[in-house]
Parts: sequence; C-alpha cells; structure tokens
Amino acid sequence: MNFEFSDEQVMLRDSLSRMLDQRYAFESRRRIMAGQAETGIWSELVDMGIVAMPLPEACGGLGGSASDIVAISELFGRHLVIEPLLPSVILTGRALARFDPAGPVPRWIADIGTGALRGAFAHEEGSGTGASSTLSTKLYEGEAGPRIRGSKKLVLGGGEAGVLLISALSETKAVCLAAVPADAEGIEVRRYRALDGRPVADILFHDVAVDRAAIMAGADAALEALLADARLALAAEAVGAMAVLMATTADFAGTREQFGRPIGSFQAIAHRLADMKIAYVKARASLLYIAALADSGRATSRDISVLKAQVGRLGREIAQGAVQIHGGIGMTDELPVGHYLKHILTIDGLFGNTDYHLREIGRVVASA
Amino acid sequence: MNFEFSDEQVMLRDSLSRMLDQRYAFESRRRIMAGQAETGIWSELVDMGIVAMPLPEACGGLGGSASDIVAISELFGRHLVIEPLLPSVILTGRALARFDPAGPVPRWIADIGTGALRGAFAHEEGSGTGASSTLSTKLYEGEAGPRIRGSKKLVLGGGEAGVLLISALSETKAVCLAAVPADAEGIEVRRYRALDGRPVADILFHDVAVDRAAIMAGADAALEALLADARLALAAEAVGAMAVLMATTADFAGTREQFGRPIGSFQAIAHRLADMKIAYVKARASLLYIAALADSGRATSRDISVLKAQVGRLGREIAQGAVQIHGGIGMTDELPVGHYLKHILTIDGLFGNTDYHLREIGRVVASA
Amino acid sequence: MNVDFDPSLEAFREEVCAFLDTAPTDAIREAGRKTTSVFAPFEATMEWHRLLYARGWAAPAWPVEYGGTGWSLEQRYIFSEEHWKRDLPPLLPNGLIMVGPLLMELGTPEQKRQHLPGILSGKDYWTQGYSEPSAGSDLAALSCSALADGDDYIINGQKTWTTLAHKANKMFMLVRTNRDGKKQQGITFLLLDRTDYPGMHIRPIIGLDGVAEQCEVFFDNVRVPQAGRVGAENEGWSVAKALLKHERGGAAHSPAIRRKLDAIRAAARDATASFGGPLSEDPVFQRDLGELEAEVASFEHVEKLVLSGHALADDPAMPSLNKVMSSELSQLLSIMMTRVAGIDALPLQLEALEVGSGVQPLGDPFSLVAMPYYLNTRAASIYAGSNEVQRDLISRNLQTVRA
Amino acid sequence: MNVDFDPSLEAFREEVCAFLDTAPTDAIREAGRKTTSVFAPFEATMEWHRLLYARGWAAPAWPVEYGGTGWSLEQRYIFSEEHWKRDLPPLLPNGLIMVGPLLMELGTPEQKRQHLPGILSGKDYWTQGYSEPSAGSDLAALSCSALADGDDYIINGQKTWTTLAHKANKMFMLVRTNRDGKKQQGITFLLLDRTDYPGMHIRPIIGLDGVAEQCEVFFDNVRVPQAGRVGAENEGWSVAKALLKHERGGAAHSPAIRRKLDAIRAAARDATASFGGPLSEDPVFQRDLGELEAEVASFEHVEKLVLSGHALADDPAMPSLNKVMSSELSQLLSIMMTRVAGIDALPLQLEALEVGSGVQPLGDPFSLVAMPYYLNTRAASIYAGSNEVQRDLISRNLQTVRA
Repeated sequence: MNFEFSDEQVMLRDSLSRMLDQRYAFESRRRIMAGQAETGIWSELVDMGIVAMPLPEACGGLGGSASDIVAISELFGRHLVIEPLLPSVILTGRALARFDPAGPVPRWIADIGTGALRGAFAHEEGSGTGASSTLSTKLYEGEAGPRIRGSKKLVLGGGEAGVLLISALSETKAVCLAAVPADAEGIEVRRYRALDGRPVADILFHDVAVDRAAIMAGADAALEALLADARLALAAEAVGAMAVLMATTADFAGTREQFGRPIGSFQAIAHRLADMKIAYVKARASLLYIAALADSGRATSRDISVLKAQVGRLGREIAQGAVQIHGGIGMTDELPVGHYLKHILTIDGLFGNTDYHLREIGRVVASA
Repeated sequence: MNFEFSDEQVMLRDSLSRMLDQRYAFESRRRIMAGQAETGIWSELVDMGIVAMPLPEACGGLGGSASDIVAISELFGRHLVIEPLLPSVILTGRALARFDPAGPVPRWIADIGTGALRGAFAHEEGSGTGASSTLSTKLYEGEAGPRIRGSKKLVLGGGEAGVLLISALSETKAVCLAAVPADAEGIEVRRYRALDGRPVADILFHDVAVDRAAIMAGADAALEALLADARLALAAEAVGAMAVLMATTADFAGTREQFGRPIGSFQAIAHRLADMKIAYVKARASLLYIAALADSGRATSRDISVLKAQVGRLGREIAQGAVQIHGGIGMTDELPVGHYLKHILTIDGLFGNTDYHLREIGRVVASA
Repeated sequence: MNVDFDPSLEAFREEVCAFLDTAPTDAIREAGRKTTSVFAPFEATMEWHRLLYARGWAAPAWPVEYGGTGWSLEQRYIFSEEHWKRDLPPLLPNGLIMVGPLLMELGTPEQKRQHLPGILSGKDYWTQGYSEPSAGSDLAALSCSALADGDDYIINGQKTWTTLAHKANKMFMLVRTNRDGKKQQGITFLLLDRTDYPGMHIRPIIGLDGVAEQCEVFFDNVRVPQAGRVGAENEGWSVAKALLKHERGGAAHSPAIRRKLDAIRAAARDATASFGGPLSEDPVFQRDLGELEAEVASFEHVEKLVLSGHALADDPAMPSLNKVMSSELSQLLSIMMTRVAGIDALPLQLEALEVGSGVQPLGDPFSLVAMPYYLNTRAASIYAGSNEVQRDLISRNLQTVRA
Repeated sequence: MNVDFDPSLEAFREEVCAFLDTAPTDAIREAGRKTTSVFAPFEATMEWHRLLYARGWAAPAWPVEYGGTGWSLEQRYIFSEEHWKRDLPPLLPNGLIMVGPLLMELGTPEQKRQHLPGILSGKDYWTQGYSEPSAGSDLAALSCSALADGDDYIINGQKTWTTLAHKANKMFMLVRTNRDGKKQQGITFLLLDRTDYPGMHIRPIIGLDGVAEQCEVFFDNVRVPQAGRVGAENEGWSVAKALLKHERGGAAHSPAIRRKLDAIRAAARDATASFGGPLSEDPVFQRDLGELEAEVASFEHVEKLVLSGHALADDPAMPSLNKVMSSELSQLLSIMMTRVAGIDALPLQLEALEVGSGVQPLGDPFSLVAMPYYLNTRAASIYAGSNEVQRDLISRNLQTVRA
C-alpha cells in the first residue's frame, strides 16, 4: 500500500503551487473575476502540461491517472481556481477520447489538449443528482440526420465553450453522448455565475443537428466514468479548500484576541477546531485512498459516493466552523473564508449532493 | 393563556413529592426493586387519591384531566417510580371507562380505582410504533362465543395484572378492544423486566374466551385516546427524569474538581450543560403546552407525536450528556444517573420511538 | 391550564388581517418576499413603516403616550403572526426596538422630544455603532474615543458592523471617554443626530451574500454635541445593558420561524425528490421536516409560555436561551431551504434579488432567496453576542424551573 | 499510489482463515457473539488466548524474540480483519498491548523473564491500577501512596476503574512516592505479582449494563517488593507515557468497527421497518446507514494511510484523532444497533448474556447484545483520556499534513 503522491506528481504540484501563489493569490483572483485583470493563467496551465495531462496519450495527452487529476485539482481547490480544466479537459476531453475517432472528434480533442478549444459537459437537467435516470433530453432521428432537443442547466463553462458534450436519451431510451459545436444553429445559451463565481450557463437545444460521427450510443459506462471523474476532481477541489480553511482558521484563532487572550485558547473554539481537524483528516484520507483505488481501476460507484458525500458533509462542517470562528469578518466578501464556503457548497451541489450520495451508499450497502 | 399548574395540582404535587422524597429515595427504590423491602407505595398512592384520579367521576374516579396526569407522571419520572399507575389506571382503567358499562367491566373499573385490581394494556406486537395498522391479534367468533388469539410483547405490568385489556382485529379487520381476566384459560405469561426495571411481560393468547360484554368494537377512537394518554404520561415521566439529570449534573460539575478546578468551569463542559438546559427548556415547554392543548381537547396526534419525539430526542441528549459529564462514576449502577438514562431510553421505545414520531410528523406536515 | 388567547382577541385579529391584506404596496410585498436577512430591503421597508405609522401601528411595543399601540403581549404576537404569514417585510429594528425604548427609559425630556417622533414615523433611521475591529464579542474592549471639548465631544476611531449605516441618518454609539480602571468603566453612550458630520466616513462592506448590509464608520476628529449623551459620562456600559434588555425582551421570534417552515413545506410540494416523486412525499425529507417541525413547535411553546407569564419567563438565562434557539433554528431552516431549492439555489442572482429590478429569477422565488438567506443567516450565531458567549451565560444559570 | 496489500499476503490470509475457522471452541464462539465491551467475556477469552498461544499467534504485535509473531502491520491488519469477521472475542489487552510491550522497552531482564511468558501464554491476567476517585481525567492528581521500607513498598490508598481486577492475578499501578514539586513528579510505576496481598481488597462495581467489569481496589498497608518497580522511583509518569504510546500505537480499530456495521446490515435485512417492509429497504434507514458507512469508510481510510506509512502517521495528534474517531464511531454504531433491534432491545436479559448460561434470549442474538453494547460503549468517550481531553490535545496540533 502506498498513498503518497509519486515524485513526478510532487514535482508538478510544487511548480503549480508556485505559479498559483504568484499569479492567483486572493487579490489577483478577485481582479481577474471582476474582469479587471487579464488572466494568462490558462495558457500557463497549457505550458505546464496541465491541460494536456488528463487526456490519453493516444490523443496527444499525457495519460493522466485518477491520482494525477486529484493531485492537480486539490491545488485548484486551495487557490479557488475557476479555470475550465474540469469542464473542458477532465470531462469533455476525456469523454471524447472514448468516442470512435471519426468526424470532428479527434480534432476537438487535440484542440482541447492544446487549450485552443474549450469544451463543456451539458448534462444537468435539474435533479442535481447526475443520475442518467433523470435525463429527458432527446437524441432523435430527424429528416436530415440526428438532432437533439432538450434543456440543460448549470453547465460548467457552458458559456465559453466551443464544443458541447451532451447527454441524451435515444428514441429507444438508451443513454447517449453527443458533441456539437457551441455555435450550431438552435443552441440558446443563458450565461451566469454560480455561487462560487464559476461561469456557468443554462443551455437550450432546439432540435440541434448532430454529426453522426460525434455520437456515442450505449454510453452508460462512458457516462459513469465521466461522472466518476467529475466527482473525484470536485472532491479533490473541496479537500484543497478545506485545507486552506483549516489552516487560516487555526492561524486566526491563534492570533485574534478577545477578552485579553487568543480566541483559540477558549475551549469552545479549540474543540470546534479539533472537530474541524478530525473532519479534514477523514476527508483527505478518503480522497487519497479512493484516488489510489481509482488508479487501480477498482473504485466502485459506492466508493465515489462515499468520497463525494464525505467532502460535502465534512466540507460544510469545516467551512461553517471557519466562518463562525472568524466572526463578523468571516461574514464579509473581503476575506477568502466565505469564498471557500461558497466553493464547497457549490461543489456539494454538483453531480449529486451529500444527501443523494448518502442514500445511494445506503441503498447499495443495505442490500449487499 | 395559562400554563401553570392549578393550585389544586400544585398541592397534590407537593404532597406526592414529600411522600416520594421520604419513601422512594434512590436507595429505598433499589431495595424495593431488589425485593429486599416491602413497598407500601401503591396503597399510599391509593390513599392520596392518585390512583383514582385519572378515572372519570362517573366511575368513582376524580375525573383527572390530561394536565392532572402530567402533573403526577412528571413526579413519577423524577423519582423513577415504577408503580403501575400508567398500565393499570391511566391506560386500562380509563379505557374501560369508555366501554359500555355491562358485564364485569364496571366492577373492574371500580377495583382498579381502589387499587385492589391491577390492569395492563396488551397492545404491542413487535413494531414498537403503537400504530393500529400493525395489529395481527385476532378477535373471532368461536363456537361458544368470542375468542382471542395472538401474542403481545413488552406489556407493562402484564405479569401482575388481574385484568388484561387487549387490542385486536375483528374478523372484518375492525380495531377492537377486549378485556379478560388474567387467569383466563389459554393465557401464557412470560415475565421479565424492561431496561429501566419496570416489570413487563410477553403474553400469548391461545384462543382465550372473552365475555361479549367486555368487548368494544369500532375502537379506533378509543385506541387513539389510549395511545395519546400513554404518550403524554410517558413524556411527562421523561421530562421529570430530565429535570433530575439536569440538576444533579449541574451540581456535580460545580463540585467535582479535576486539574484544580470544578469541571463545570471548563467551557466544553459548561457548553454541554448549556445545551442540556436548552434541551430541557424545550421539552418541558412542549410538555406543558401540549398538556394544556389536551385539557381543551384539541391536542392532535401531530402534537402528541411532537411531544413524544422531543422527549425521546432531547431526553437522550440530556441523559448521554449527564453520563459523559459524570465520567466513570456515571457508568456505574450505583449512581442514579444511569438509571435515568435507562428510564428515558425505555420510554422512548414505548408506543413509538423518536424516529417513528418524527416521520409521522413529517408525513402529516408535508402534505398539510 | 388554558392554551387559548383571550377569545376577545379574534376581532382584533380580523382587524389586523384586513389592514395587512390591503395596505401594502406591490413594492412592499416584493420587499417582503425578497427579505433574506433580519434587515429587510431598506427603502420599501421604510415605506411600509410609514404606512403602518399612518395607521397607528408602527410601534406595537411602545406605550400609547409615545404613540405606540399599547397592545398586550398577546396582541403583539397575533400581529406578528399575521404579518409574517403575509411575507411582509419586518420593520427595521434599531429605532423601534432598541434606541426608542431606551430613550423612554433613560433619555432626557429633550432627547425624547427630539428623537422619538422621527423613530415612530419612520422619518429617521438609526444605525448602531458598537463593535470595533478589536472589540467584537469582547465589546467592552472598545477604543473609539470621545474627548470633551466645550459643549461637544471630539470623536476619533472606528466602528464596524454598523448595520445600514450608509442608509441611516442617525447613529447611537458607544465611545471611550476614560481609559483608567476596568474596561467596562469609561464608556459613554452617545446619540448622533446626523451621520454626515465632517470627518465621518462610512464604508459599506459587501457580505457573503453579495449585499452591502454592514458598514465601517471612521471618525476623524468628528465634533458632536454633548447633548446627545444618554446617561452620565463613563456610564455608557449600563446604558447599553439597559438597551440590550429592550432588544432581547422584544418581539417573539417564533412567527417568523414558523413562516419559514411553511415556505419550506409549500416549496417541497412543488419540488422533485432526488429519487423521483414530489419531495413532500419523500420519506427522508419527511423525517427531516418532522424534526424541524418538532423543533419549531417546541420553540413556539417556549415563547408562548414566556408570553403567558409562566415562571419560565423569569429564568435569568431566558434571553440567551431564546437567542441560541432562534438563531440556530434559523440556520437549520436556511439549510433546509437550500436543500429544497436543490441546484436552483446555486445561481448567483444579485440583480433579481433587488426590489424593483424587474429581473426574472432563473428558478422560482423560493429558490431565489434560499442561498442568500442561508449565507446571511450564518451571522445569526455571531451577532448580538455570539452563541459561544450566550452558552457561557446559560451555563451560569443552570437551575431549571419547577413550577 | 497503490491500494493493495502485498499480494504475497493472500496465502497468509488463507492460513489465518483456516485456523480461525476451526480452532475456536463453541464457548469461545459464544463469547465472541456475546462480547458487548472492549473486554470480552473473561474465561472463554482467556481460553482462546491459550489456543492462540499454542498456535504461536497470541501476540501479533510482539517481536519474535519474545514469542511474538513478528508480523508486519499489514499482516496484523489482515489477522484482525479475519478475526473480527468471525465474531471471535478479542484477546484482553492489558497484558499483550500494555504491560508486555512496556516491559520489553523498560523492564529489567528479571522483570521480563518473570512476567512476559505468563502474559504471552495467557496464564496471567493484569489489571491496570491508574485512576482514583479524585484522579480521573486529571490522572497526575493521584494520591495512592507507596512508602519505601527496606526492600518493599507499603501501599495505602485506593484505585478505581481497575478493569477486571476481580479476575486478574497481576496488577500494574501508579503510586505516589513523593508529594513535593509538580504533581507529575513523585509518581512511581509498580508491578504487583499478586492481587491477593494481605491488605488488598477488591470490590467489583456493577456497570450500567449490569455487568461487573470495573472494580475498586483498596490498599491498607499492603507490603509489596520494590523489585516490581519499573523505571526509577518518582519517574513513573514517563513510564506511563511510554506505556500509553504502546497502547495507542496498537492494533487498528477499523476491522472491529466494520464488523459492527456488517452486523447491523445483516440484522436490518431481517428487521421490519416502522412503516412496514424490510428495514434494509426503508429510505430513512438507508440514508442513516449510508452516513455510517461513509464514516466507517473514512475511518478505514485513515487507518490504512497510517498503516502504509503515509505522512499522516507522523501527525502528533494521530493517537488522539484515532481515539476520538473510533470511540465516537463505536457509539454511533451502538445507537444504530439499538435502533435496528427496536423494542427487542428493551428487555433486560443479564442471564441470557452469560456465556454458557444456556438461557434463550427473548429476541434474536443481535437484539440481545444491542443495548448492553450501547450502554457499555458510553464509556468509550470517557476512558483512556476523555474525549474532552483528546480534543484539547488535538487543538494543540492543528497543522494538517500536506504531502
């Protein structure tokens, strides 16, 4: 057994950390998000090989493993990075690599890997669970070929993407994946930001024509893999965010004085911090263990649900504790604390929240 | 609005408290339960009018109201009294008073009111909910008249009763109540003690003949009233137990020293005590409010469920806190603390536990 | 025992309902629906204040001599219940509940004459200048100073968490007038009859929910009249304690909390459960709703016992008990709101939240307010004496009421 | 990263399984099923100890030179897993995990020679004399005294929570040999080679669960040889800390916890839900089970990371983290057990719980143990350093591991 990152992973993490410390500190991020600063972060990520990393080698990527994705995503979470690595590469790019290499697909993958093209995964329809059983978007045979009709919500990076990967049901109710250029006729995009500042979009597909070569029929397994990637990467982001909250709150409690002594010396605060540390240790252990399981191809959907549920539940506990211990200042937009809370809450809401995954676990485990 | 006990209730409580303080202190109770001391408690309760109190005036009782039952039961809880006021009078006696006064019924009621006869309510069949939908005991027409067949569990005072009140389904699946002498042929009793020392019994009814005059058909409303009485009285006992736990634990924390100061001066203990007080205030307020509602005949099954659920949940919180704060000594049979914990847990298990009542509340409220 | 309000109050209830059903403007109703804080949207709420004033109902808790309604506690509870049932914005508390009653108790005749009418009518809004960056839970550590100079004080320093200071035209505050002795000594309570004195600078603070509700106020040699002092110099701590008594002895919280639970129940009937079907029929939701309902009910029972004058009302820990119970129930309800809203709670919709913006929300109105309310309500366990401080106070009064 | 045990260990696992499937007697198996405490039923468990000793497996954590197995951490985990899966009674810990390893580290050659063989073989059982009525969480406040007299000490005072003292034939204890200076100084660690010295009086204490597991031990001028002293006089506090290191660095707890969860799952398939149908299909039960499963899984992940030598293992707070996690998980599981057992958890069945009593329980075997286990497990957050003390320790080590 070995749950440490490899030397290569550690090196990559070190250089990514350095870059983000310099270029994506909280104030820089604030300016970037307010549109007050040009961000060259994406191209730096391309240059560092991080954008190509999650893609298979056969597609020009670096063949990144689950733990590679975790290694990077955890640092994204620490820095609240909202660059579209997740929607474009980890989700869309990796999923397209499972398509038959025909039509526009290979080109899309290549362009995603170079960072020139951005993809987005249009899947959510409102249930919040990610479960394919909730799909109602239709992929049907039109007069001049296949078309898609339906509406998707909260599509990460959906407003900036050049190619959209869409989940849909065929006329025989089979789960399919299909990809279309974002500027295809009949696509209507409503852009907004999620709670944590991530650019997202609601997207309507009004009988949009689809290139038959850009369809994967019988995509259950591919969708399951996609969702596992999404949940694993998001969980890693959440654990990264928790680490920062843990560290900054412990520091704050050690220096902030009230009643003539550091507030961390009050047992009520000290014990809450202890509980936060317990929560953090559990969440991070599950992240690393399940990343290792995924590396060996043995992470079940139950394992992924455990991870997603734990980071949702434990992340909320840590973030709410961090706000409470910071007091009034923790309630402001000016301090990072609240942004981490919102990041963790947003992650919890994506691809199945705590409650959903706990029930999934219980369902599987009770009958096992 | 007025939620104070009346002057009469206060007077009765005062004299009952005095009697129990003298005769039913923890060590006396221990000897009584171990069979090492004769108990004259029951006859004292008769003399004080407490045994006759819950019965209607028309049956020779004192026409006790819901708040009268609460006023007494709360003190029973404070002293962990296991005398059979609940099974014999509050349940069996009051229910029999709703029967047609014919056959042996009036005599049974009269004897229950004088304390000469004890009754028990044989209802539970294993689900723990008290719900009539879980009944499977049958009341059927035999060759020589009605008979009962079925098995009951955890019948409070079932081993000491002279008359048994049984819930059953008729051949048309209607809910019925029937009463039989405990020495009737075909009754098999297995006596034991519940967790908190209450004498209980499992009772099998092997085609037991029933006097037709001692049957109430169409007993849904009577059963509902019976269960409401049971839950209200048990909730009052639980709140009485909580009060003692709260007071003794606060005292203990104020005097027990570790690390050179009272443990109650440690914030972790102080805040746990604060949470226990919050729990107590909520539970007692709900007890008094719902008793007042019941006095006016307007307590719904939702209200009763709220009360039962709250005392179960909050009682457990207080009792577990009390054990933890007492530390090792709280884990022993020698201190009252653990006995109160077991009393509260037993109450929670009778006629629907916390979980059941919370779901009942949610079911009613969600669709209202 | 008797569980009923005085039956004669039913006519009163009808009178209240009739007014509340007809008087509010659309903007006021919109403000009520978009209330995601203890502090309802300012302009529309002040408009509602003035309408209630015109009806004579702006100050249910004030005595008649000061223009209050003279209502009993039960009447006030009924009014509050009906007000909340209609999702109307609660009037802003600082004047009516805090500084007004304080002046009635401790103000000079001149201060009463000068300030009470504007508070009552809704002409004035008062902000509270208590906390400072280094004096939060430990309020007595405050250092913003006032130096007597002729008939004036000269104020230097900083206040923070001055709610709605950027909207207020009046301010009450605590200043340090003496640094010797215990820190609770040497504090003075001041009324500022303007918030635009030369040298005063107000900076709004954006909160977690994206809204500027709190402010910082900086004082740079701000000269204000000593006539604004309430009580003696250096005795402001006891004035503040008197004010706190009014703040905490104020209105019942359970009608507002009950209303949130009702909104959750209604929304759950329209929402879909994770595993299909209406959320309201989902057993897991029902269990969690059942627990919330039980907790809300117990809190109502506590408040009604207090209202009825039950011995519980005399428990010295009651203000702290109520604060912890109500703030933590609000937080639980806010979490349940986001849960019912599901992913519709995730869009950031600041514009749609503004009263009168005309911007359609992405989801339904319930989902629009769920997350802002959750975020704002994180403060409920921090402000007005953090819940840690309240639990300290409760732990000093552990005796339980026997009666 | 690599999640697997060394593949070569599969053969080892098979060897373990083969023995555990065949060696235990019926009484041993019954004792395992009736284990409701950290301390399994004494006689049958000591019998199992002796069988394991005969197989050479009594001390998985001991080095080979002392008769241990010399197994790796992974082998020990596998052994523990398979042992728990079969509901076998865990060997009593005081000798094997506490005093044995301590003697290997700090005992004299004579003490090792005298005591280790009996610990290993199961001939001896050791009770721990640490706590006193006034020295619980604050152990250093202990006052039971030992006065040097020739080659002996004369002991006076009282110990409490001496687990199974009435079954033990040996005792290790802390005594006060000096009252000057800091209270941690002046404590001495002693081994008593008998528990029936003249002047020693052992009184069993009945616990919440009705079982006499703990005892009080009174010392009235008890004369014991100084040869039993471990370490120097007055330096027993550091000896106790060394022992604590062994106690806490011991076996993984997750196999035991996983086994409890498995028992709950199995019982739920046979139980009926409140609203009908199998409990295992009830959505509310499933959600709560899902949460328990997630917590158990995370705890397993923590222990496996530690086992693998991950940097987490070096966190100075890890012993406290593990103690809090494992004790509170045990308590959660015990509550779930009583919930699944339902009203069948309510009968008091002390006789049926006795190994070899032959008394049939009223309900099923799962329900029989649910409540006693719940009651006994309330102590898990009290003993071995209360969880309040553990949280104090954790709060002094809040840094998190980055690697």
